[in-house]
Amino acid sequence: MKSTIPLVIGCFVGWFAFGELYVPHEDYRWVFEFLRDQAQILAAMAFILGGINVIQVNYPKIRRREADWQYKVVLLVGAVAMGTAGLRWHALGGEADSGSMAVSGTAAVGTGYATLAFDSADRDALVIIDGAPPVRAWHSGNPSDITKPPGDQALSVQLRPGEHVITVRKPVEGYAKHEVSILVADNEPTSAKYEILKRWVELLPAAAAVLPINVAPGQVVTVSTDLVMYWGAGSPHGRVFTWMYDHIFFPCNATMFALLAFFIASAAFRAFRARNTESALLLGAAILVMIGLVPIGRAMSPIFPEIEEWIMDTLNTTGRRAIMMGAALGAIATGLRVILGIERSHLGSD
Amino acid sequence: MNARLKIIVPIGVTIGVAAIAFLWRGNVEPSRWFTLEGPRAMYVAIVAAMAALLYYYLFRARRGDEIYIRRIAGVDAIEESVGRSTEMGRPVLYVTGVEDITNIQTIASLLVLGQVAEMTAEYDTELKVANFYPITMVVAEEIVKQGYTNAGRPDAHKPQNVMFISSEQFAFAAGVNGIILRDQPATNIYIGRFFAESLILAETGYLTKAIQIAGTAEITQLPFFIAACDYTLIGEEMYAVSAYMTRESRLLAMLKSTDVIKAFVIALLLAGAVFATYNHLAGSHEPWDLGGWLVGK
Amino acid sequence: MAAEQKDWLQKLQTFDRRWIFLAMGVAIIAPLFAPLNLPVAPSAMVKSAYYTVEDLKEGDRVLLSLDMDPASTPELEPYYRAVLLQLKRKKVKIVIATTWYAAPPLVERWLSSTVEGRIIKQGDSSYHGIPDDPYVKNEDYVWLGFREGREATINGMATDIRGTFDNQAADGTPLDDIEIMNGIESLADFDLIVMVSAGYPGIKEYIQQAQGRGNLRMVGACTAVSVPEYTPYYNSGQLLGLVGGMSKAAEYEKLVGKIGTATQGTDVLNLGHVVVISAILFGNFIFFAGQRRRRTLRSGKV
Amino acid sequence: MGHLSAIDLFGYWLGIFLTFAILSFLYKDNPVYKIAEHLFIGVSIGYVVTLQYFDVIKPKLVENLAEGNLRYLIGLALALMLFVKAVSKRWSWLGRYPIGFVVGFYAGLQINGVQADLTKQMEPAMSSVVVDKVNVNADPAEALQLLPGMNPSIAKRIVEVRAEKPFASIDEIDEIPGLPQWQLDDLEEARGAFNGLDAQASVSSGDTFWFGTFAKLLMLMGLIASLVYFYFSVEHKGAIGKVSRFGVWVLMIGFGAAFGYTVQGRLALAIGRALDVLGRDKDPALAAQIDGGVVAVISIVVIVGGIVAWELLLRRRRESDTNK
Repeated sequence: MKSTIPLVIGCFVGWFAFGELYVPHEDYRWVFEFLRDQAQILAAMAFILGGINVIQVNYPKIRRREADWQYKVVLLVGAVAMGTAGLRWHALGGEADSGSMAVSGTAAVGTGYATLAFDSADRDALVIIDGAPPVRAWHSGNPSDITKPPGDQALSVQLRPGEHVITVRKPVEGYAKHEVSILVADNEPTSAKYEILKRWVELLPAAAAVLPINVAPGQVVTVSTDLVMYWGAGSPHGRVFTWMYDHIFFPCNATMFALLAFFIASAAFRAFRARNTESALLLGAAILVMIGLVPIGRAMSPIFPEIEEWIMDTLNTTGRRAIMMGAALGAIATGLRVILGIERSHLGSD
Repeated sequence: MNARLKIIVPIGVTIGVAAIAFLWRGNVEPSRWFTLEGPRAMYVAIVAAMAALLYYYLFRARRGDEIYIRRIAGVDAIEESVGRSTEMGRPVLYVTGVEDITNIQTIASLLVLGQVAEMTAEYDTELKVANFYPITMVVAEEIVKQGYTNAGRPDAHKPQNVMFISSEQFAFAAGVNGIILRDQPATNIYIGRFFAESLILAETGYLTKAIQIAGTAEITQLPFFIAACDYTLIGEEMYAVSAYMTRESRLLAMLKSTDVIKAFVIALLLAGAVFATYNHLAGSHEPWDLGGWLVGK
Repeated sequence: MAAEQKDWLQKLQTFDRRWIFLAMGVAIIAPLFAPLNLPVAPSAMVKSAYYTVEDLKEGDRVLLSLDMDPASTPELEPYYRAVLLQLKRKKVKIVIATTWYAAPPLVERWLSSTVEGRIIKQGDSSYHGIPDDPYVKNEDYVWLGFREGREATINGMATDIRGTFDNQAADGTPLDDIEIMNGIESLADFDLIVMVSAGYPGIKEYIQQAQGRGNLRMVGACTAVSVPEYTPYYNSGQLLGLVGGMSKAAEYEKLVGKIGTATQGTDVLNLGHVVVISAILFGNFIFFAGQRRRRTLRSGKV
Repeated sequence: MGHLSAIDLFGYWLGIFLTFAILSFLYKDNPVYKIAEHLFIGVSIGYVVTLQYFDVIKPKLVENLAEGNLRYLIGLALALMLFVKAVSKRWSWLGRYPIGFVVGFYAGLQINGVQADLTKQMEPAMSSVVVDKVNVNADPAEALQLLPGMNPSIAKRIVEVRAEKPFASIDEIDEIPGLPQWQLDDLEEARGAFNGLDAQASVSSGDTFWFGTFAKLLMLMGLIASLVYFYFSVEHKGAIGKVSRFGVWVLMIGFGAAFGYTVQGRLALAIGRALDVLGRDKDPALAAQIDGGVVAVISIVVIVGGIVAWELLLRRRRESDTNK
């Protein structure tokens, strides 16, 4: 009873899934997709069990101070940190520098316009003026000049009289953006009258309205800000999450993958030995294909790439075909064993 | 059952089903509730023939007829290596591949795991199972428990030895590497679907002088397993292993029925090639396009 | 004498594989600092890809689809840079899109450095061709951004590219206001489609979803592993050129005349293959030497 | 780029350090590698759990339930049964329901999935063994462009040229007027009596492409022999043994080729890693700030120092153990 009902359920949904190819009716599809959703939900919920399992396996080792327990702490801390970063708590990134705006009027940089300067630790920020294509904060204003050494200059852009919206954001997602509206007064070249109405950081995009500050021509407005990282996952991607992904997960992942280049060489050394006809064929084909694939082989003789192509087209295709066909038959039989209810070892016996 | 019948029945079943499918093609009007368009007729034929053969051989096996299965090198190796692990007092590591339970190779791997668990329970050797997906872990845990129960030692089963490592390919590889290096299993068994991590695992296993047995139907990874492991179950052999190991009637029946279909496939391939060559030499007229029929042209 | 001989063979038989790791490490690092510039001879598929782009005229419009993620950059970025230089120096207008969700951060970084900037830096002595000029957003190029839906997105682009991208570029500019999008309703209106594709969805899906609707001109680049899968499309003429993997990208760089990371990388590939082949030969040498020794010992005993 | 913020700069450095920490595994298992390994695994677990939540659980379960689609309680109930298994021995049999459901469902689905492998692989093998040469004077452009050295534009040109004056011999193929020089060069390079243009193309119909025929025959026999290798019901002795041996050979050559083929891709990944560390794939200004080369050297020094210290420590501990 305890295993018969699950067996029946398994057979039933198994045949139902099998029938999906033969019944085009949309009601059938609907049920099928619903069942597939449930299976996916189940698999996803199992990740919670997976998490519990990781703790069950590692925590006792830490508690009992088994060998290498320190590393298990690293593992658990890494998992918890990444998992928490994945939560969408945007504001928890901390109230960093909210950004500021200073206007200096002494230097008569020019007449008829004010000058926008930028000063911030976040010099790799983009400055968007009135929705125009962003200028990089470190830019001298010439968009083609991308090799300019860092720290050389600050942004300096002319602002004509009128109202301008200045947005500062990071070129990568996951940061708050800083936005301000600047009103450059008309024709008051010598006036030192200015007012900072509000400094303001927008934590969530498209939040409150932008408040303007007044600047007179000839003055320099300096926008200065440290852009706050968003915390969490999702879109917009939390920066803490992406930071951990970019600088821990990605390099480790890529390096593990890169280890293969080394292991291939050592496997070739110790395993590709012509012990018998089979292994001789294996290594012979491997060498021919390897020579044919690199330019050096082509440079030696154009026959190598041709041999490589021929082996790939004929013998490799044949072997591939045989394995796919055999494996397909094995897989059909294994699948049938399950959905015919012949196989029940995954369901226990009592 | 007399000898002649033993041959006639499976052949009759296969050819009969194939003939029905052949006659059916195009004759079933596709409706909203049922369609045999394209290659579906052929698919149904294969599944129907396989199911019929399964039951036929199951019936014969239960009657006590002897069913012959040839040796598969990797299978004996599994038993030997579990014995060796016992002697050395080191655990056996079983990796179920990096695919979810959605893949039939994973399901096949889990079925083999059942036999391995039974074996380790009998030998009283520790069995560690590394899983890529939690759902696989849950099923693997149930299967291992069942294996220990079958061996009469349910108390020896340690649930925490069936582990979820990580669902990220190379993090998983790193985790399994860690187990290989630090728990020093004397036997590593990799059965299921594998990708690029295959060589990382197998080369690390080589470092610890473990006996390594691999099985996959993943063509791109087979060369790496063949190079780096002691035994490799190639493609279909992986599905056949559990049958050979237990010699249980239901599994032998499965092997037999796939073999009958395989023989039929070989015959079909030959016939198709002969017909096509004949057509080619005789000009363009095509009385029998078997290949086209298969894919539902 | 015999004892001495035994020593070297025994030493070899217990050869530490870490020496091979070291050899491989050197093979990977050294060419990056001291390029060997081994000969690169462009193959037919690469030449075909190059000359298809070369056939474009100033002002022609090209769709550049970057369907990839950071993991595939070593194999695909060199081609992207080379083909972009080629397009820019021909002053071709470029429309850029992607169907991979992992692509936009990468692509946006590339846009500001390679499209809006110069690929050929001033004073670059290694390049002798026509230099490229910075492109201006929404005037010389458009970045459409990413849309979810995989082949459905490509299908949408094949029928109604404006609708698929909600009638606006990634920065929100309405497509109607962008001159180079004038008259472009679907993929068929482009003079060429250039695909940089790391897998699914990619070249195959473009061909399946779009090629059938009109005789589109398409060239593409893919990773080395995908070459067997895509070669049939070149053979059948659906794809006018295919640049598969790093070594082919190096061939493309040679044709374009700008040496980049693929050429450096191909040095590594050459050396790496030599290391692997030497490892096989060396392993077999040890193996056969050992066998011969055993045989002579045995015959000596008898 | 301008100044990277400290946290991002530190991030790049950390990435480079972790790269070498993992590479140190090539020397041997060591504490530095272990730290990197455990950190990586931990972060990856956090990562996949987060993704599962946002990709599956939230859109499929949470949002559906919030909208009142109560049928999604089935998924939740199945999941809860799975959890019971983890906490209670007595009720753990409840876990078999979800297992039966999920294994059964995917087993059924996969049968359809692999069917196509079988028939799609059978079809091309069932074509004619005898392969004819392509007739450049008659066959359509689609057939011509498959020839070595050809491409669609050459094929189109050939069709145009032959309409005016048919080719008298294959030698004329690399002198077709109106083709750019590089294509003519390609055509000339593709000539060859064995498997090249001369072997595969002719100016009349019905000639046999012998090498192609041989390859076709080899493929068919190889395929059948390999399938015989997977035949379990008979002992592989005598004639069947020989056939299955031949099948194994074909498989082995195929595997060797696949091995050789994959090497390039794997090497490219290692190269990518090296380029990334050295900053060659980055904006020069950004690369200059990160200064990957220097950081790499520092990382290597730190890691080597760490490993040496660890080995000395181990040795001392071992010595003191033996002294005791």
